[in-house]
Amino acid sequence: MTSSTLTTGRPRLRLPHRHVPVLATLALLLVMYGIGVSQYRAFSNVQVVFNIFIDNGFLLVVAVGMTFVILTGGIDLSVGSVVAMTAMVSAWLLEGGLPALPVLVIALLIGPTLGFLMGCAIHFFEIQPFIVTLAGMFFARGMCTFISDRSIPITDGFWTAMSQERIGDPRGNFVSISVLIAFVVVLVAAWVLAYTRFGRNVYAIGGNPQSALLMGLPVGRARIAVYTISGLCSAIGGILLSFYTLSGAPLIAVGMELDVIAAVVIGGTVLTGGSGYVFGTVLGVLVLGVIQTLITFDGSLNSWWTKIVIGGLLFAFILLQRLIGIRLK
Amino acid sequence: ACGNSDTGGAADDGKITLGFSQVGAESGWRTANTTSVKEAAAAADIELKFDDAQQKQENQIKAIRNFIQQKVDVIAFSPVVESGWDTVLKEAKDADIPVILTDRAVDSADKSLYKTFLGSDFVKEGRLSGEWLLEQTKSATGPVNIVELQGTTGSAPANDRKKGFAEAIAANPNLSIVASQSGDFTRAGGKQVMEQFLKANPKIDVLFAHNDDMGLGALEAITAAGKVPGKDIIIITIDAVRDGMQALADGKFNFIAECSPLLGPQLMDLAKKVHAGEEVPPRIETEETTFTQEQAKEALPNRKY
Amino acid sequence: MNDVRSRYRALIGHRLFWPAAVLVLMLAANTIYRPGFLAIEVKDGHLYGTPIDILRLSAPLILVALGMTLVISTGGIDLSVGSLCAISGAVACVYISGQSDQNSLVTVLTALALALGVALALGAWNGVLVAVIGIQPIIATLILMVAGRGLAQLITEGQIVTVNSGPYRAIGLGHLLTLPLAIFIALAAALLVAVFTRRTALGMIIESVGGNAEASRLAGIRSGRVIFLVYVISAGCAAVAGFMMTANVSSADGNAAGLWVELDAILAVVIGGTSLAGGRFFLSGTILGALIIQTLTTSVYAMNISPQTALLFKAVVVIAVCLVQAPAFRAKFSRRRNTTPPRPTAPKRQKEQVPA
Amino acid sequence: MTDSRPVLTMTGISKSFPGVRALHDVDFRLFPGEVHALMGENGAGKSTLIKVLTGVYGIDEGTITLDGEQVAFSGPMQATAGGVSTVYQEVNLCTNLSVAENIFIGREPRRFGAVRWGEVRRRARALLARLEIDIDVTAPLGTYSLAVQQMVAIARAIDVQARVLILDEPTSSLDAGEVAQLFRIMRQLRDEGIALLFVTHFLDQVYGIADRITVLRNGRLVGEYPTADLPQLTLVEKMIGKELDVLERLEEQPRRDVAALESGTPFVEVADLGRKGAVEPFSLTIHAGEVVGLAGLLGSGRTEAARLLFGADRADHGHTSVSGRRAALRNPVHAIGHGIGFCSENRRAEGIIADLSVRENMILAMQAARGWLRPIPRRRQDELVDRYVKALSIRPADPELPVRNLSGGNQQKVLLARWLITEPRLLILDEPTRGIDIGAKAEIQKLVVQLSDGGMAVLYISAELEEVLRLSHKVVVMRDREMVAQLTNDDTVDADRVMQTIASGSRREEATR
Ligand SMILES: Nc1ncnc2c1ncn2[C@@H]1O[C@H](COP(=O)(O)OP(=O)(O)OP(=O)(O)O)[C@@H](O)[C@H]1O
Ligand SMILES: Nc1ncnc2c1ncn2[C@@H]1O[C@H](COP(=O)(O)OP(=O)(O)OP(=O)(O)O)[C@@H](O)[C@H]1O
Ligand SMILES: [Mg+2]
Ligand SMILES: [Mg+2]
Repeated sequence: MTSSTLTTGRPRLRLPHRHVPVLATLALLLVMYGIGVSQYRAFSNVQVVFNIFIDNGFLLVVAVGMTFVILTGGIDLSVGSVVAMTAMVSAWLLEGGLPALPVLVIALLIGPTLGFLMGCAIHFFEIQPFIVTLAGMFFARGMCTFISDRSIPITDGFWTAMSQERIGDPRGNFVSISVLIAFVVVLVAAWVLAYTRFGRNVYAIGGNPQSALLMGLPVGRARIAVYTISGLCSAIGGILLSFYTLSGAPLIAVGMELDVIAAVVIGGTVLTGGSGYVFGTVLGVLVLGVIQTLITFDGSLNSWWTKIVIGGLLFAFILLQRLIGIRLK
Repeated sequence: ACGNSDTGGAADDGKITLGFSQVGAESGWRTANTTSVKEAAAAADIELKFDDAQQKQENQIKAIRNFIQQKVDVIAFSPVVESGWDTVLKEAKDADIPVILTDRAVDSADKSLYKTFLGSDFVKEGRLSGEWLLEQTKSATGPVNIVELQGTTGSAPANDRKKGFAEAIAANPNLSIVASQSGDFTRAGGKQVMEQFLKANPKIDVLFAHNDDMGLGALEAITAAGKVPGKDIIIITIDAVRDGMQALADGKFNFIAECSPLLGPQLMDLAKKVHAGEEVPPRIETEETTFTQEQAKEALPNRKY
Repeated sequence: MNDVRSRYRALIGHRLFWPAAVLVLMLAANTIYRPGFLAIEVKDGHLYGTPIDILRLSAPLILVALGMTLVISTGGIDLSVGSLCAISGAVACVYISGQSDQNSLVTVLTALALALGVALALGAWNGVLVAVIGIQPIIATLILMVAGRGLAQLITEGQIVTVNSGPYRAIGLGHLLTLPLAIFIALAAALLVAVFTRRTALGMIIESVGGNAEASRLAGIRSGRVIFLVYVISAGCAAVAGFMMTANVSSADGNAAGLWVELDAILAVVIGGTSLAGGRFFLSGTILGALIIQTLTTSVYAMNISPQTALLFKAVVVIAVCLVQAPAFRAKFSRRRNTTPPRPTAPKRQKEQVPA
Repeated sequence: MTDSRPVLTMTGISKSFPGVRALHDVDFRLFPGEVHALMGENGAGKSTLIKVLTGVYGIDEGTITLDGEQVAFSGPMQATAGGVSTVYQEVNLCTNLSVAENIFIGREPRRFGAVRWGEVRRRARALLARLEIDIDVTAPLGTYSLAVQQMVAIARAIDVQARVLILDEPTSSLDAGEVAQLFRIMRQLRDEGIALLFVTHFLDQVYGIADRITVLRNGRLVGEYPTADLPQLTLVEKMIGKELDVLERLEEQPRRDVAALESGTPFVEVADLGRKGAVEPFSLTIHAGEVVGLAGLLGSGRTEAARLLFGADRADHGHTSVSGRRAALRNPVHAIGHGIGFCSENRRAEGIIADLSVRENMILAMQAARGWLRPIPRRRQDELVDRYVKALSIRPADPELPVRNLSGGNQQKVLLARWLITEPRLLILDEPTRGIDIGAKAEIQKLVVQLSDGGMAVLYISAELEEVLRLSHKVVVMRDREMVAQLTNDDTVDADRVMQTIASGSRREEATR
């Protein structure tokens, strides 16, 4: 897991306070999954779980980046657009005949660059992250439609291979390569947050930026870095999305930033910063995935009822999470 | 929100299960489309698994994956965008589940990934609109200034209708589009854009709106500018939803090219055929027509949506 | 001489100077592009012209942003306003369209009361989630943002509900003293909120809760009630905005009404100088912010900027407004101009607050 | 004692904030192996001088030389790297991180880039042991009291291999034992040749440890003196700029007649009030016009007891009566309604609203009590604020300034004014004189006496035993979150006796440990 195990000195019987939100989330997630299994026949298939990962791999990666940002007390609204822009640029370059490797490199550079610039604006000019990243969101979305106002299919061999390669067991259950990439990102992020100075600075800044500054921590550098990381994660997410859909579409991932923020917060990270874990974010993404799967399996909901039920499940989940959190504390 | 436990799976009772992934409920047209599919499924005794993707391709892909898991007999969906379906369609194919596209096409090179595409021809709708205008302005000597209210940027209907219309009016050099801007398929959008069109262009002869709603929104703007819709400005729209037909019958619109959402019965027929392994044509157009003001007055009483 | 300079300083230093300057700049750019942009003529006894359009169209945004200002001032955020606009509009329109006499004033007033009631109840729901249960505002209101759209569509059954009601239409399109009624409604709401917060102690108490919730609690403020109240106010503002939006096109569209208005409202609030972290709020700034955003939208249409570039354009303007407003940016900028003797120090860092 | 070459020289330093000239042409020298006290009233510019040195603020004019080289630190990070280690006024740590991490963050021991958490914890324990603190270093810092946090901040600072160690009012929240411990370590560091800059408002501490003294007044340098050459009274005169006799007058305050006070029904009667994990149930009566002092070691639960009484935390045991009638003080609103005010010791987190102006901060409690629908007329506000700005000599005397721009001590005065304005019948003062200069401290003590003479009851918490004894009619001693004794403050009670009461417990604790 993450640093959770590390700062706990002596073995203690009572639940450490800071793990309560994450544990509550985990428990509720299992309950929700259980409900699905008991209600819908095919729900218990292993592949259903795998599909949740396959379908949310890119979301997971982006959410990991967002976790860094939110841990510092910031927010990044540009992620959805950057994801779309990365997919769009890749598709466009591939369409133009560029080979896969340079396309990957370019696509993976754009996001962090934008993130870096946003981080600089936030740090040096002290403009609120919400606004800077909102402008970033407009910019990236604008670039998408600027490149093309219709979706561009990807036929490149590498992309198709990444998209359609199945890694699975003999019984036919499989995951995509994207899932593995997402897991690597999660592990690296968890390690960085728990074990590196940079990671700890992120928590410190989220706890109290002024104190962090007075404690002599490189606040500016760390702050710029988290937006760069978020940009990088969005770029990776964008690549994964382009594997996933084998195309770049200008209006894809609209509103994704809200899903991502929701996932991070449901995972127990506090929006004011300073506390939370990557593992929680993984759970948050899974919660959203399971809600969606439940609704599809049900298959009887009207369009508007879908929205109402998503809202309702979200509410029930957050309410329970909160109540359990209070009780355990 | 939980259903009965025996949903999903090709039940042995011989009833066909159809998984249908809808784009969303973003317009009255779409809602009518959904209703049509649901009603037709009930009438045809087909078990429908309906999923609303809320205008997100990701959600549609997820839904299709889940349909595959549930082993439905046929999958049908209205793709949000054209590209990006190969992977999941391949999975469906591997699971031996036939796929029917409705309303919008996909651009897969591998045509074997789906059985057929049932839907309107947006280019044709644009072309029919343009041709009607050509006919009306045959005698015009001076230039005819057209403004165009486009649909959501990048969406297939917007692109195709624009294309069809432009192709048709190219025949007469007098006809020119002086301004074209996206009104997002909504009334509010149509109105706001039209207000600016009216201020920037002193002489507007024709308004071509990619759907009824934008046209309806523009009506208000035109009236506010002291002009009479349908007379001072010829208005052409697409869709023929009830409010649009009403405006047409009232003489505020001049021409509507129909784009019918009532695909349900045709879809159920196809689903049965495909499930039975019958061959179906790869492209099936919905039955559609066009309306002038007189035709609208006749048709209005028995419009279903 | 010195007096002139100090007055100039005071002007430049004023909170609203830079946003106002950006607004003027945008209007100027539009006028250069199309000389008739600012022209106003009289048509049917009403004033008619793009500036009037901007004012009328910004009215709903002003309303939503006013409520949002208070919410943000407490350190919260209300994402549900767009959905609330849709719901209130839908309730009003569905009620009116179901009546035999749509033009009756009683019908319309009943519809408005009903819709307002629903919106306030939903605002109270938000308030309870945030203030009583203690859910983070962004998530608490996200619930209603998602579910609320569904509710609005449920009410309209996914259709666009058209009303033919003169009195209702008037909310969006009516005129008073040659100007659109909507402007007066927004103005009245702004005055009301201003009086409500600044003539009473509510404003200070909101700012105090947003500035330091625990300290406020210990000073005897029932912060829960205050927070609850601002969400209700925000919902009320959104409801009236919803009436305007739907009246403007005489129809309720559960899906499109108020879509993304929450982002614009937040943007307006921030452009107006209120910090998202909570604390001090500025209503006049918010109104200016809303005008800037609507002018931006209208400019995009007026200049016939393609949707592709429209967003890029928006990004540039947003950044520009915020940059010129940012003290840090201005400090860097002005230091370069002032040629005081060079100092051996590293760049000045007047960090926000490092209490002694 | 000192080398001839100063390790740090600051010359001609000036620094302005919008509207305030915080420093004006100040010179300062610091020699290796000395403890140098920086003295001055609240707002004299002490903290600013320190922040200018470490680069938190840029300087307007002047130069800084460290070890003969001109430096201009861009921030604390560079300053630390340059050998200047600082504990800033008010605890500036991250309460969300663990104690151990707060000590080592930024310089954690690592292996292959990964932080060695075991090592961090081990070293943190060792370091705190040196300060004689035994706490769970893995618990978040925020779970400990301000005093513990202060010690952690000091631990962080002394762990660095620094040439210059700056301590800005480190002792303000420490009790005598802790201070002694700190001084032991300071002397040790001094003997190792480190230069220490020390800010405090406690004169006896200055004379206990400082080798030299630099005095600031109103942002200007008054002078630099060897401690031995500067009698206490002269020092105070130099700080204040005028001769001061308040102090003496206060010393001569006659003890008041306790018996007379305690005759009627008590204003507040606490019966077995307690909260699990915070304070064991305690009973207490406070009469109108009575000053009750709460004495105890740090973490003994004084703050917790006060919070329970005020309803800031909810009691799970016992009850309170006000004026003889049962009163449910479940939250501050109730308590305020019954005429109780509470001035928190943690002014940054629980006191000031940094965004709001001095005026708004002052009238906040009164306004809250009236409800938002009945705003206090502006004229009345100005009157009230004016009165207390004058009475407490708050500087700068501009009520429209955001309170964040005030120096620490002045912020404390604003808080005090907030409660005085409400004219409470019982005022709970938790460390009201912490971080307050000697003149103002005397003023506040005088105020307390005045208020109680006027019939107000005061619950007075202070780390300074003398202060508590000087003011109180009754001294309540707490130890280990438990009320252990109530002493009527007559001639038999003095600091020693209270210390003994406290200590007897401590000794027992040591025995059992
Ligand atoms: N960030 C700031 N912005 C504006 N003014 C400030 C700021 N920080 C300090 N000041 C002002 O500078 C002056 C000096 O303050 P400083 O904090 O140095 O005093 P101090 O000597 O440390 O007082 P105390 O003993 O109360 O801590 C005060 O008048 C204060 O109001
Ligand atoms: N040495 C310690 N070990 C563990 N916890 C401590 C210690 N000192 C203080 N605490 C914490 O402080 C709390 C009690 O402190 P409180 O602030 O009530 O005491 P106080 O007498 O007001 O002391 P202070 O002088 O710090 O204000 C306890 O809940 C405990 O968590
Ligand atoms: Mg100070
Ligand atoms: Mg205390």
